[in-house]
Amino acid sequence: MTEVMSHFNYLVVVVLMMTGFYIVIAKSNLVKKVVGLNIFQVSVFLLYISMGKIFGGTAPILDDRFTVYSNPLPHVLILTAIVVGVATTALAGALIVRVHEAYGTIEEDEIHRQDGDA
Amino acid sequence: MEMVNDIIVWALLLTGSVFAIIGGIGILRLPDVYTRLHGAGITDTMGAGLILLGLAVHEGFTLITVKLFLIFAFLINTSPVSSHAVANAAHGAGVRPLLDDDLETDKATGSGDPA
Amino acid sequence: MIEAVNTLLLLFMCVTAFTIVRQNNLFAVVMLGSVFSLLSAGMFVMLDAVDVAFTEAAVGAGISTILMLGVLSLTKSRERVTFGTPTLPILLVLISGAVLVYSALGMPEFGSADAPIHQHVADRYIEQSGTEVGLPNIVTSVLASYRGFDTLGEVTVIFTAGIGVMLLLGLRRRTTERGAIEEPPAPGEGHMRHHLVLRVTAKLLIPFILLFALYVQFHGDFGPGGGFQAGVIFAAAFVLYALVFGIKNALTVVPEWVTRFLIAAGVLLYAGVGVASLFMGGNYLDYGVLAHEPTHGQHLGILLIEFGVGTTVAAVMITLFLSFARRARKKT
Amino acid sequence: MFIAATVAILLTMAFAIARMCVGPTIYDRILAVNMFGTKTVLLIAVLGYLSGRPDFLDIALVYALINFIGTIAVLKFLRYGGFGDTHDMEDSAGSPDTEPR
Repeated sequence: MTEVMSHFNYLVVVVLMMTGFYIVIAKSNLVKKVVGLNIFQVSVFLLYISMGKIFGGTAPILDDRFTVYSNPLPHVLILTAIVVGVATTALAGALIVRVHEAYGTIEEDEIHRQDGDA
Repeated sequence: MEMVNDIIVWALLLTGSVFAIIGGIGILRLPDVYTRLHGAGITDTMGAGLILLGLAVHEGFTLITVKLFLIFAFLINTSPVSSHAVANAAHGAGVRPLLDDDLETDKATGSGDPA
Repeated sequence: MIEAVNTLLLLFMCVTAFTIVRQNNLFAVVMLGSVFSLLSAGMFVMLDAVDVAFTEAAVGAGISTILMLGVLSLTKSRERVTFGTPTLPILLVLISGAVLVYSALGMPEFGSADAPIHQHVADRYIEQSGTEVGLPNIVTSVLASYRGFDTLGEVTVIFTAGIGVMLLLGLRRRTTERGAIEEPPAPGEGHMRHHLVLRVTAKLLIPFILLFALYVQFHGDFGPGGGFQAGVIFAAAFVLYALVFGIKNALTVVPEWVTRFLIAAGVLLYAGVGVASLFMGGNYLDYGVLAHEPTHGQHLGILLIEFGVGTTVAAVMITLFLSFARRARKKT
Repeated sequence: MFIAATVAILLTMAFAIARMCVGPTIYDRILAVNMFGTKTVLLIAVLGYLSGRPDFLDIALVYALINFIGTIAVLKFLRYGGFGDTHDMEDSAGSPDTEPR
């Protein structure tokens, strides 16, 4: 039980990751797939940030009152990843819009069906 | 002096918390959108305002207080406007307020069913 | 206490994620997505990652939600209802979940200071950056100076994504199925005309948002903030203006050629600082040589490249919004 | 004393999430999300005090500003079916306000 409590963050990260993964592979709606990808992405962010946390540490902004700081490196990686994430989400959204204009639907299986007929 | 300060902070934070919880219960229990706006309103103005005021009193007069005041100013400006816009949009989209007659036919669920 | 808040927030996140799986109304899914992002920002504050929380705050609640709504406005807002749960994906998810749980339990304990991740470069960043770069915010030092080349790559990715969305959505002008190019309404005729309260509040807020964006941009060396966050906040102010006063009026404030120019200008400024440091005898993006004293050079370099980042991010975000907002919905 | 405030805020957040998940109309959800946003602002402000380093209020400030923009965008989307100038009521055939559930 202590094992579970001390790794609680990581376990929740796994649950969230799998939720996102499930949405991506099981749902055929493209918008929902993008939301699923976002959930997956946030879970990865959480994994990184959780690894960087040190108990008793504080935010990595230097101050004379503190000596222990959490690890700043994951913060840097994730900070840029978030902004890149929104840019890729927008790109995925643009692709979905074009798919909808071409096929009239955003359900994956219907798109496959239309392709099969053609 | 220290103790007076602490007592004031305690009082402000606790009243703010109580208001926040009341609003939270309101948003969960009230029957339709228009009444739930009351619940949201009380947490956004009284709850948030008192908690932020408590933090400001705790802090004394520093840059942090200025920021707390700014947060308060923005919240007090935007949240009533958001509530107004929600009510306006709901009304415009034809969500009817729950009236006495509706309550008699539909008292079991308590859900604000639009017409 | 911190642990309790931590646990509760994570549980909230799980509840939200599960609701997203079960919800068929895509609009509600997007709203839940914004709650999910709010919760994750709360988590980041808990885990000391203030800069990350700042970015998530600016991106997740505002721009991301608005972009997803833009997608919905051009497609459908309802998922087709499917019955039953497919067995194969469930099986796949359970198996990979079990593997991940097993490996997660093998990780070092959460919050322990002896974990391998803290043993390598992090020490050096924490101990040396104060004297080497001379900035209190270690994240900014690492982002802009130690890992400046990496950040240049990230900015280029954002640049490319902006160009990609422009290519996908921006090129065909607002032609509708009727074949006519619709003229947008004249200034003052725009939407939300009768929303007096909104217009007044927006007018009141926009200057503060812009001012705050500038504060975040230039205070990022000392507290949480920096180019990425400031760019997104700046774009958010523009989006608010466009939402309340109409796209046409917004385009008279910031014309299209300006944003197009700024998208490239920001990346160019960033790369240009690197070239400048090459010419002054240092390595690429080694700011120490930009001034006669290394820390002054670092300050100058970081200020410039953060400004470049902010410019590109703001311009790309504005372009993304405009691309979605101006595309006419195809009649189906 | 900050603990008391934190607990209250978390409780209110839980209520808002419950309303968010239950619905029933989309306007309930918007209301809940908006309220959730202001509660996040408060939570971040109080957490700063709880962890002994209250100088990160900028994050809360950003939320107070961005949350408003998000709400306005959502409402414009519902009312006009899109963000462009040409989006109007007749254009919004597929927008959710025809199906409030």
